[in-house]
Amino acid sequence: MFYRTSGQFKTSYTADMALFPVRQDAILLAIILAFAWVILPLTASEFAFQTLLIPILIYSLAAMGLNILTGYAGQLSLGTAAFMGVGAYACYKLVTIMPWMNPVVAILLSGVFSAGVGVAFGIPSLRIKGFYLAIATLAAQFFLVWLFEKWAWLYNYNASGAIQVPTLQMFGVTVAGPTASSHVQYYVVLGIVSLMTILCINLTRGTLGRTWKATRDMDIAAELIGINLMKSKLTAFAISSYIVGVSGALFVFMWRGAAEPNLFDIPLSFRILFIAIIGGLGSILGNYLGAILIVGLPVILNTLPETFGIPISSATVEHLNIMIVGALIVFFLIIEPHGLARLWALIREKLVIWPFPH
Amino acid sequence: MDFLNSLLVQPFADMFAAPDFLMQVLWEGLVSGILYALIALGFVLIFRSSRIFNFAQGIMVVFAALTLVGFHEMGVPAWISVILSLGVMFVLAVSIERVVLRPLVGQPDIILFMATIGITLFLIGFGELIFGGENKIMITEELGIPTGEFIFEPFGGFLLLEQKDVTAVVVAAVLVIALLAFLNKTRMGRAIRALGDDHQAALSVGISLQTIWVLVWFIAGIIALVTGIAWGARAGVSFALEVIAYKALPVLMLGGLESITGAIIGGLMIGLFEKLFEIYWGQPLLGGNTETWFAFVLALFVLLFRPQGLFGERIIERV
Amino acid sequence: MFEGADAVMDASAGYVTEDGRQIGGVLMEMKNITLRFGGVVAIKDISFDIREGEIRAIIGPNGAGKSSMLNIISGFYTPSEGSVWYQGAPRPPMRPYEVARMGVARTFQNIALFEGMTVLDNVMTGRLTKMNAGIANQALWWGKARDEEVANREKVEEIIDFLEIQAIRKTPVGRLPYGLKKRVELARALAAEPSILLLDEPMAGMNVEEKEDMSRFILDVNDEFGTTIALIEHDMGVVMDLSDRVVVMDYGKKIGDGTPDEVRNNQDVIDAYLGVQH
Amino acid sequence: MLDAGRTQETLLEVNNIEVIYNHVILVLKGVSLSVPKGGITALLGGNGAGKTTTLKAISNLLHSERGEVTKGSVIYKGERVQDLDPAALVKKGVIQVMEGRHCFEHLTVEENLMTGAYTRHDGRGAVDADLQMVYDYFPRLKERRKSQAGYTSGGEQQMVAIGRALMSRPECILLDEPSMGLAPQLVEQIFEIVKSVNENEGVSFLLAEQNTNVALRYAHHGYILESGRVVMDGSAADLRENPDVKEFYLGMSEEGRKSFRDVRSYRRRKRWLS
Amino acid sequence: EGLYAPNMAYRTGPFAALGIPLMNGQADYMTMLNERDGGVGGVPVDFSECETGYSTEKGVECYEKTKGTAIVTQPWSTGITLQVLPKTNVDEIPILAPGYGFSPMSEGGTFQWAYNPPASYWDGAYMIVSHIAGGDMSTLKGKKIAFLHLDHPFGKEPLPLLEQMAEEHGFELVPVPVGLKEMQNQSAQWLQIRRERPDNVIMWGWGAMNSAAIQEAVKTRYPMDQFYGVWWAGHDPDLAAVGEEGKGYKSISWSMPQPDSGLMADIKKYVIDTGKTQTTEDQLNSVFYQRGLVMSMMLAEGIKAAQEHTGNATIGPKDLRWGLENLNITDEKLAELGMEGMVPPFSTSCSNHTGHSGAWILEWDGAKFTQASDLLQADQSVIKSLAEAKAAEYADANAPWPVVECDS
Ligand SMILES: Nc1ncnc2c1ncn2[C@@H]1O[C@H](COP(=O)(O)OP(=O)(O)OP(=O)(O)O)[C@@H](O)[C@H]1O
Ligand SMILES: Nc1ncnc2c1ncn2[C@@H]1O[C@H](COP(=O)(O)OP(=O)(O)OP(=O)(O)O)[C@@H](O)[C@H]1O
Ligand SMILES: [Mg+2]
Ligand SMILES: [Mg+2]
Repeated sequence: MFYRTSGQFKTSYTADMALFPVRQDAILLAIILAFAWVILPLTASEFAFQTLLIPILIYSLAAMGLNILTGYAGQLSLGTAAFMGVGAYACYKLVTIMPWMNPVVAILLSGVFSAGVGVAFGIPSLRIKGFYLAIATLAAQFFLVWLFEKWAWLYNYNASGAIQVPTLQMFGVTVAGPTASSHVQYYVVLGIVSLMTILCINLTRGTLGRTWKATRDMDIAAELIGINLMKSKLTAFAISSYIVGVSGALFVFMWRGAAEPNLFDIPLSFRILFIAIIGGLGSILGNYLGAILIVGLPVILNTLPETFGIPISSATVEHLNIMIVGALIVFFLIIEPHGLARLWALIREKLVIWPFPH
Repeated sequence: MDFLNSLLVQPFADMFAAPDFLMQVLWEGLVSGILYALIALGFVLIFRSSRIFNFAQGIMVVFAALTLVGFHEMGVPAWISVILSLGVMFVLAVSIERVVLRPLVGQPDIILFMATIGITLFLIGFGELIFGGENKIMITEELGIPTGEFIFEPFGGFLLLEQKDVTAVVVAAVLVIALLAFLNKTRMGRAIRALGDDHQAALSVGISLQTIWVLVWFIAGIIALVTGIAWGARAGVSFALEVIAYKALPVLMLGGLESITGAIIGGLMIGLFEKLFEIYWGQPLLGGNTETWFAFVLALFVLLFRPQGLFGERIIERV
Repeated sequence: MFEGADAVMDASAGYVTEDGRQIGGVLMEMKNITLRFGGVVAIKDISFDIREGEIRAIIGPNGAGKSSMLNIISGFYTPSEGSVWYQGAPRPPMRPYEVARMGVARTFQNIALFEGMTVLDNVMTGRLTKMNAGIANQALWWGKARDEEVANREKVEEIIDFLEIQAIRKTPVGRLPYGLKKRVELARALAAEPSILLLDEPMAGMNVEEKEDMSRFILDVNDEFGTTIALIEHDMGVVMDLSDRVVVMDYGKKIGDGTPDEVRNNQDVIDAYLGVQH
Repeated sequence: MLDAGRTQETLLEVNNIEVIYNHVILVLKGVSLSVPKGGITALLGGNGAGKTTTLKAISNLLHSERGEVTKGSVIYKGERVQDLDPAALVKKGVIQVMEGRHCFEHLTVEENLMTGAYTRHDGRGAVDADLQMVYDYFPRLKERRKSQAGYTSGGEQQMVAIGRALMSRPECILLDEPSMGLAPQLVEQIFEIVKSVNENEGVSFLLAEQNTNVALRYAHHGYILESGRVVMDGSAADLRENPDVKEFYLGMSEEGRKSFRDVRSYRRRKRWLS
Repeated sequence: EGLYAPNMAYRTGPFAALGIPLMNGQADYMTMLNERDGGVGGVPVDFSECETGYSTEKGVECYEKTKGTAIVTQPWSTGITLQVLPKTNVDEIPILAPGYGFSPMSEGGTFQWAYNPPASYWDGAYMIVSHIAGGDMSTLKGKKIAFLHLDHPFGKEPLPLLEQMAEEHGFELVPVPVGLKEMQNQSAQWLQIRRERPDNVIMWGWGAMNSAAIQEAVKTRYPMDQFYGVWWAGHDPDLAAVGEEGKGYKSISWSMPQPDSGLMADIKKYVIDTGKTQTTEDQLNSVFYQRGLVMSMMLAEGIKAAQEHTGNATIGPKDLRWGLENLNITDEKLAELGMEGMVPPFSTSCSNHTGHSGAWILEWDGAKFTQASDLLQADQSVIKSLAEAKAAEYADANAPWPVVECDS
């Protein structure tokens, strides 16, 4: 009933192509935005910022980048974390070489570097397909992490081989470094992530999005109807890596504060892949849902034994956590292989015709 | 000039200068190659029968080895432990088929791939819960695996082959021949290959998915146990072993995802080349540790020329 | 709304069909095409032409090399020998997408729609060659990108109306029955406003009623937009009724070429393909 | 053309089955039919009528497509077979040849045929004899026995699929659109083979076809399916004379065969749909 | 509620093998105090664990979760230490990183909140080199020393010092990195060692890397008595796996198991026999378990000092900071605690957050580790100047970084 769409007619193609043709969706979004921009920052605790809000946003962004490549353009990548690393190291070099640079500009710029690296590693996708390509992306994963380790210039010859985020200011407010407040960092992240989301929505529903989806669904046919596969795949690699790179810069500069090379190793790649897949490949909304689940779940699981006063050692909790996360991944895949976003779409379809079953 | 020299001349000069050392390098490469190949075999078998890219193969190796050692620690004689571990691997195969594969029949490849990552996580948590995280020692001697060494002195140098490595090589060879015979000559083998091509059609001719999958995962479990023993004898058994399983991936890429022969030859090539590269180029020129990526890059280059790997099935692209 | 190829034609050529349509000069010509796959010779030294505005059928037994011929025309296969002449000049080797951009559109023997997209999006992909707004424009949904989107959407809606698939516009194609999928594929091909349309068994797996619908669409396209059509089909009724000229292939060789009547009475064709006289 | 000499014993009976896909899409809305022993029964109907679904409901292949039979029963030789798995049904003698051929691309032609004998346990000799029989029916396959099925032509693949089914020594073959995409001559040839297998080996056929013309020439009995319901049934000869069948399924008008060039006119609605 | 002193443990993941005995020792010491004395100064210590699996990310999560109520952060990994180091300045919470972390943390003026007693990695590296030299650094000239290390912040820690020493004393340093993924597959590294034929190998290893390295060394026939490990590479089970063949292997250690000490008697009485532990019997006298006891002792003594200083039994993180900065572990104190010989005496101050206790060389005799040297000391003049330089560099790179002048 709340979701009834009858009576909402479109009289032009422009109206039909609006972002939210259904009024209720727009209202729902407005509520969520109000929460994200106003209510949460007012109510959330420091712990919530650091372990839930900021990481969820950053992981969503990374997953969105991966989703462009894997969900929209159909090129399975297992090397996301390495491209995040490129973004993070690029940002580090930018702000240490040019300390006067506006940190947000530096973060947005650092994506350009990972886009470049992404294109270079995307070239094999023109020949290699499917799982072969997926494994090939691991070449990027392992090579880049090795490079972060070996190329001392990248971390300014620090003895420890790790990068440490310096204190950065923007318009007199500290946005990065140990003294930055979580509120400020949250708003910076939210701003960038919101912006990227809008751009991604537009890209994926337009010409480029259709090019990618065609490439994904059947690349031979796509080429035969006039799509330049090379351009399609490489733009996907570029844009995806750009977003992933920006998320990597945010990851280190707006959240972690420091990073060592193996932070960008394969477990991170897999975590982002989980988010994208559990959320739903080929969906923008799914990245958020997936991130909420994958980031939020362990945090909640960790607090459960305490809240219920179950005497259980933290190691056992961790073991159980890993097991539960593994089992839940399988569980969600079985429930809805197309992810949480599709689950939401189904619910929405039901709501539209509610109270009728068909 | 100097650089070119150290890139193109010096390594070969080094090889000639110390042929015994070169032989040792080749042997070490060969042995690790065989061990990568063993992990890859498990992948190949499952991929062939179901187009499932089984990421859990690596953790199955660890799990199998831990089970074996775990039983032995409980006082069970070594060979009985082996049998019990096989039993555990069978139960694992049945459960995976029941709980994971059956409900996911017919889903896209990537979904099944993800599911195997889910299985991986589950097994890591479960394994650590039961066996703890300590590094365990493989019961090599108890299993009657020779632990001595063969020492040769070629060109007046020194070459040492460990007997357990030699055993691993022999076992791997036997395993591959047996698998090849099984897949190509038997009814079940043919059914496994048929299933890999087309589930629906296989069902329609009366091949039972369930039986085959349990069988295949069980064989993969056996391979995992063998691999676990071989690796464990070299490096001990712990969850850190899991990362070695990544090495099976470039092997698969190079050899071709569905080829048993490919897995072996790919494994040997990767083992040899990465060791040679690391010793003669990586360490002197690049600061070492190139083994983390060299195999992948090598496989990538080969794939640029043969997108289905050296022995993979030709990708049939028609419209 | 569609213009045919506007290139200068061989003026001397051209003929008038039984039902009085004027057929133009040679639009595309296969010259001594041979195609090998490893040891298999799929096509052996075949030459024929396609004239502007005609409906040209290619028939032959299974495995004769018909689809391969279509694949050569659309650039998916490169002939081992021989060449394709387009508008009076040999076509240099090019990628399939470049061929498509030259005005060659096609449908596929085993439906090759983009299953994850809606009908509307599928048809819109047919117009991708006509859209060229920059990435920044698209990301902001602004200016040229937006205008283009609206303009092309209008074109696509015309085609959707024409093929009578309005009702399923927003349905993901994966859910459609076979017959409709074939129609959507045709819509996608038409959306490119091709000068030559290649149809690979457009009516396979259809019942008579649906074949009748499809025939109507093919004739209308040819009629109203003057689009040249090359067609592979196994239903002899359809082929004989629709086409102006027919090429017959068998085991990679050409065994007949002519009007439907000529072909129907050709003994080689009857032996190799038709079996009984149709 | 119902053969007078044939037994009228019922081999397979479908009673009022209903099939739902994905828990929501109702596709078969009560289909009943029976296949006599030793007969060729045709299941006709347009696209999406539910022919394939009916066959899969019988052979229990719906599960892997997220479909299920929610009502009715399938009886084979007097026994309910709905709850068997496909393999058990093959053992009992019912095998399906799927729409679109579905060969095992990477297996050779001969290996494809051998998979058909998967459920058999009557020894190498018998299987080899049947292989020989299949090669006798399809000499073309013998020539191509060593090539990968993925590289054979459409007609050859259809032959492989039928031959593979024969290898299981079935009593009843469910044949889904054998003519799709095949050259006319091959269509005839395949139907001839169906006919001789039926006559020589006594195998019963239930065949789903769009090519009504050919199907009714070879079948003994026919059912016409529209939108998940049987709308008409009868002996093949009767059906061929029925004016509606003539118009809608055979493409004939009163004056004989219509030309496809002349169909741009308004069409009569099917009487049973109004 | 008591004093909340959480420990970021790792009983899971690839390094669990090392973590478990250490964390058992730490936990048992606190349990013993709680049982025997009702805590420290009468206040029970809540020593709950937060599992990190040695993942930096989880570590940061633990830090964020506990920092509101905890009096100390025990990050238990060099990676986590580096990560939380800047945050502790803001959150004003002391880091206690016994025997690990960033060596320049000894500069208390720069790293006001970080403590790594009783010895830093640089101390360890220096002492190993001086043991190799037999006390006379000039004998090192022309020698070749391979430095087998984990390719990770932890493994790279001693490199600046070793490089400086190599230059100064004229020996050749060959760094041999082991990637995290190659830990269990070190044949390439050992082939390199075989090719280079170093006079000594110093190992900076962690977790599964150590046992693999020791096995490879045995296989390559590397003379065991020329093979040295950092204190984390002296784990009994790693050596037990090779038994006799490992004879002669040495590890530097700032702790020494003392099976017959008074402390062990109390531990047995209050913790083991009451079953309030995860420790297994065979762990009790291992190097790592007893080192865990020492670590917790340092924390407990820090708390005690703070309590005495403030006069309050319940203290906050700032008080504990004072306590850790004024540790004074003398021989008498150790005797009083029943820990004679378990750790060398040391004391901390503002300018010396490490204590530089010195260490012993332990040697594997085929069945167990035995003490093989007198107490060694690192030359603080060398280490201090390097630490000052690196600390300044760090403060510079992370400007604005609060730095104070130390009076003591
Ligand atoms: N990519 C390929 N690799 C190898 N052989 C091929 C390839 N494509 C086609 N062939 C072979 O070329 C021959 C001609 O095939 P083609 O698909 O053109 O036949 P067709 O005339 O379209 O048949 P049908 O009517 O069954 O569609 C066949 O023998 C086929 O096996
Ligand atoms: N797996 C599925 N999920 C959902 N709907 C399905 C599925 N398979 C078939 N359908 C729907 O069921 C209906 C009947 O399909 P079926 O394949 O049985 O038709 P058919 O008579 O065999 O048609 P055709 O001649 O095209 O093969 C169609 O509308 C189809 O869209
Ligand atoms: Mg064809
Ligand atoms: Mg069908």
